[in-house]
Amino acid sequence: MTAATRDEWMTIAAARMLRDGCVCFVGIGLPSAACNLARLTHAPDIVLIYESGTIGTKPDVLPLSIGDGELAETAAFVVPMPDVFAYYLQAGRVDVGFLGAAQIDRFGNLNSTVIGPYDAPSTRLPGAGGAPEIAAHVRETFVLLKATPRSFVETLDFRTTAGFGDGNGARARSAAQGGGPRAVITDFGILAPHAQTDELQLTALFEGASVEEARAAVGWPLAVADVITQVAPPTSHELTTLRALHARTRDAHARAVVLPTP
Amino acid sequence: MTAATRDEWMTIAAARMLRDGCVCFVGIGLPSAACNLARLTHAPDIVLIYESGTIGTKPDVLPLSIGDGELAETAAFVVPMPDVFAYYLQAGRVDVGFLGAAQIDRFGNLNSTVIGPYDAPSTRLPGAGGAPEIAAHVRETFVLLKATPRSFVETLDFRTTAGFGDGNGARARSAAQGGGPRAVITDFGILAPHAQTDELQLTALFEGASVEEARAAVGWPLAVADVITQVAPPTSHELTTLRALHARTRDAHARAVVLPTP
Amino acid sequence: MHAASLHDAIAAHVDDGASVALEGFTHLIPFAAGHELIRQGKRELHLIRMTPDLIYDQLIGMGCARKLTFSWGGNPGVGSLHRLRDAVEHQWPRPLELDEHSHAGMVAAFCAGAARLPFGVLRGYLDNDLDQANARIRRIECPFTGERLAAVPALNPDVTILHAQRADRAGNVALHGIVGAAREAAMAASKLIVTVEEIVDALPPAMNGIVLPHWVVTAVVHCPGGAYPSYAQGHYARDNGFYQRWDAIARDRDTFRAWMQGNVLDTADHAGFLARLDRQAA
Amino acid sequence: MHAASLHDAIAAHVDDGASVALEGFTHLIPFAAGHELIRQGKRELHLIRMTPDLIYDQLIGMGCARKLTFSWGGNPGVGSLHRLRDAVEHQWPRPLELDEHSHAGMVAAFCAGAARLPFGVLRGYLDNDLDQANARIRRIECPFTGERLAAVPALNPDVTILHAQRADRAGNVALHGIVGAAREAAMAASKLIVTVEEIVDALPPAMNGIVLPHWVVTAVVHCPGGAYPSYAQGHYARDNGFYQRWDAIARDRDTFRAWMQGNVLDTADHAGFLARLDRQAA
Repeated sequence: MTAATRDEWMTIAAARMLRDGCVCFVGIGLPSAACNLARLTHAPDIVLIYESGTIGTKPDVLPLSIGDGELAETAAFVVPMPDVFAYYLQAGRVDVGFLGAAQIDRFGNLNSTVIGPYDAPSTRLPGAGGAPEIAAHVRETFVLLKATPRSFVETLDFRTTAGFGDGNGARARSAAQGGGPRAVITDFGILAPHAQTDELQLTALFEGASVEEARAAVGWPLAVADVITQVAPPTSHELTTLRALHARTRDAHARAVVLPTP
Repeated sequence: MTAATRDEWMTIAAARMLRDGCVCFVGIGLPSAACNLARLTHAPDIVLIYESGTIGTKPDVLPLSIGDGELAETAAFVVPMPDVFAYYLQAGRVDVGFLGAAQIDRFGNLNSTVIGPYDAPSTRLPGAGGAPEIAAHVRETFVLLKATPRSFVETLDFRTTAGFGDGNGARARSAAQGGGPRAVITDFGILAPHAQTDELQLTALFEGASVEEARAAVGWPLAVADVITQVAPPTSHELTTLRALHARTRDAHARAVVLPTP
Repeated sequence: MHAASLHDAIAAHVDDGASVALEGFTHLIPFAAGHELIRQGKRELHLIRMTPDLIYDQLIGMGCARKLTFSWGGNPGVGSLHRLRDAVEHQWPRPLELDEHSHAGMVAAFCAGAARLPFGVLRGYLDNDLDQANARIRRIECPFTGERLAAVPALNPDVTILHAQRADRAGNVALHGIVGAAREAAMAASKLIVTVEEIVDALPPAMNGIVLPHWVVTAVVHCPGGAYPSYAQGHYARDNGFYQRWDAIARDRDTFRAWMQGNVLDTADHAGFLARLDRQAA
Repeated sequence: MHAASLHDAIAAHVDDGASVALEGFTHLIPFAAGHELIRQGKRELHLIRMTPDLIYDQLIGMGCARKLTFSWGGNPGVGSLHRLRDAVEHQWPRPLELDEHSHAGMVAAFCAGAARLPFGVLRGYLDNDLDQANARIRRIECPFTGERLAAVPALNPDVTILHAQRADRAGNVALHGIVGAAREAAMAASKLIVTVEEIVDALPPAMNGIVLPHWVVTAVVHCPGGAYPSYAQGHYARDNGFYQRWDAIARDRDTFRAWMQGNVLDTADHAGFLARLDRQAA
């Protein structure tokens, strides 16, 4: 078996953070891979909710979109989107959420709206989607995001989604009911908030990554925890399961769709 | 065929007021009989909604309750009650509503809450149910209520449901979107609001009823329209259809239910 | 697995003084659970239900309730709830505090509760006396149009109890037919107990069906016939005759007490209750 | 009977300048109707959709829109909507006003619209910049607890356009699978046009299914394949490959214009569009 890629390290590290039976709001891309990997390995009773309204989904292949038919077909049931956001998410019935973004700051706040000024952006990003309220309401969030000085920034161009706000307990004093980011999983390892200041600090490294690499990739002076752990390497079971999932997904997405020509 | 009873006159007069295709919020008792009689005679495409959430119901027998299984089985579909009240009724998607009450006043306001003071009533009535918002939102309401000086009163003990409020255009100036009571069908005939004052006045009599009987039954000095029409007698088709409906209903309700003993 | 006996579920999850919503609009009324509350002698309950129906007439008449949140308190198609009336008119067997709404207001309050919002908004309570009878019907101004609308406080029962057709072994519960505000009452509650006609390996496929997910369900109780004399669509019909007979039973305090003693207090459980009624009918 | 041709339905019911919501979350996106808006050269539209998706990328790129209400504007799982970006970043082919929300906010706005309330309430827009970018995200105080919550103005489109699996001959429309906020967008609209895969004598039985009643439906159009390259659960799958290929087509203004000319403007209707893509694939 070839060595794990950094994407695979990220996905597997994220999957491991999910306890069996937890109720998880899933996003597309790495989060979807991580959640389904957890389901196919140590967490068979995890409940996956995609914001399209599919509850308890068990897809055989990863969806391209958040609302592929596969998600509905393998769901325990499908609810309208107002139910997802009001009766599940806002009601505090979801444990875990995964978020991505274009930019993150040291307090785990996220930007997925614009680069540059809002009214005249140099890059218009997709926007908020479910993120602001996922971040507000779930018990804990995980952020999956590759690190460069352009993505891990001193100051966000726009705050789409609050993490720990301005830090030092600001979130705990806010109206947000959820606990905020528990970890940021990036391509060199894992950052986690400091218990007092809420500032993200380096707590774990993937094999082959170093503190220096981490510092170079992060656009603010990166704090480092007293003890840095080494993330245990992907097991062959994890890697085989993940690669098989991706292979099934590639096959499925490569299959030509028959046009619904009348 | 025996002569029509006053109940039958009332039911048939109410049924005739429903145009084919109209969307109608149905209550239990005489309204349910009237709406289904309309459906079985001149208005086959009337849409009956019971507040339990059954939409487009075509019951073969009249329900005892507002939520009998018969209503769900013969419905086009069944929606949760929040949908009924928000997306149908409040959204102005219902044309007609039927109301009953214990008391009515000259402006068509209704009491179904208490006789006597609210905090120490001599008679506790069932309460509002759907009536206040049905009366507020449907295009027009019909009130079905037998007249006595105790039910057609000078002053309500409690206003549960607004008709024309204090009259003289008060309703038109209020936030209620619907048109208010179009007619009160009672056991001597029909009252309808005066175009300017909104006061209910006698506009039509059933066969055998007189202005004197009406005046004696109404607890306020009853205004009488310039022209009083005679309601056309029930046709034999109407009467046969209504009696058959009631007979089917009696048979169905008399059938002993098998207890669901394990 | 959440499966429990009805006795144990009620004993474990319903405390004296709790706010309890037994929901189900005409259909799927959890009678068995209501009787078990009576058998266990629960007291000082704050009962919540759009239509109190016979089950709350019984609970109120047996002195279990201190307060009632409701929107229509009659015997559907028959007449009065005599025990409710006796409590309000004569404080028998004890005074009953009323928190009275219209259906639309109470539905809005359940929806707000399910969404964990503190209040619900409606175009309602227009030009009538209901907001004078209930100080918790208030007004709120639209921040865009300035229009004034009615606001009601969210309903979040300590315990909601439902009856449903089916649960699977994981505790997912599926309802079909008339659902009223049952789903909202369930999602609004701190604890949710559901009695079901059947526990099955897999729920019938219904992609867009009405399902209460297992992690919202505190306890599932297998209780066939648990809605009788209300009904379970697809299982058994409403006993309209019983609803009509109840009028005479409940009209008189002594007749009522005797009926409750013989049929509810003296039976061990719902199977016993049904068996006893069956013998009386034979 | 409301049945019409797509051409006639769009011509009759969508005016230049109208606010138009083509809803359907990933599933049941009314592509055929969107293309017909483009063929008819509609202008100054206020487009409303939670996820603009490729269909609004096309409408925006063809200059049909003056304003966009949305909550997530990407190509799902692929990347950017290049025509949307070009409009916002470079005002090409014309400036585009944004009315931007989160999903939760937009869902609340549709629900308020469907209920004909002037505003929706949510616990949202907490501690972020969205309410600085959009002055129509405001706060409201709970009249019971004093808590401050977010408020959004109701969305009530002039026209909502949906695609669904089936309509019956009376015009009742049934959807199944992922429905997003389609039902709320439908009930919130002044006019509702629905393209469907099939028109049937009787809808499949589904007591608690998702049905839009005939008197809310302005026009039903029989349009098989009308959601392609989105999908219709039970009829055909999403063409994920097309979504991936769109990235290259839309990245460049000329490539985009050529594709739209050849496949949309030069085809008479949706059947022609599908036949043309089919020939290209062969």
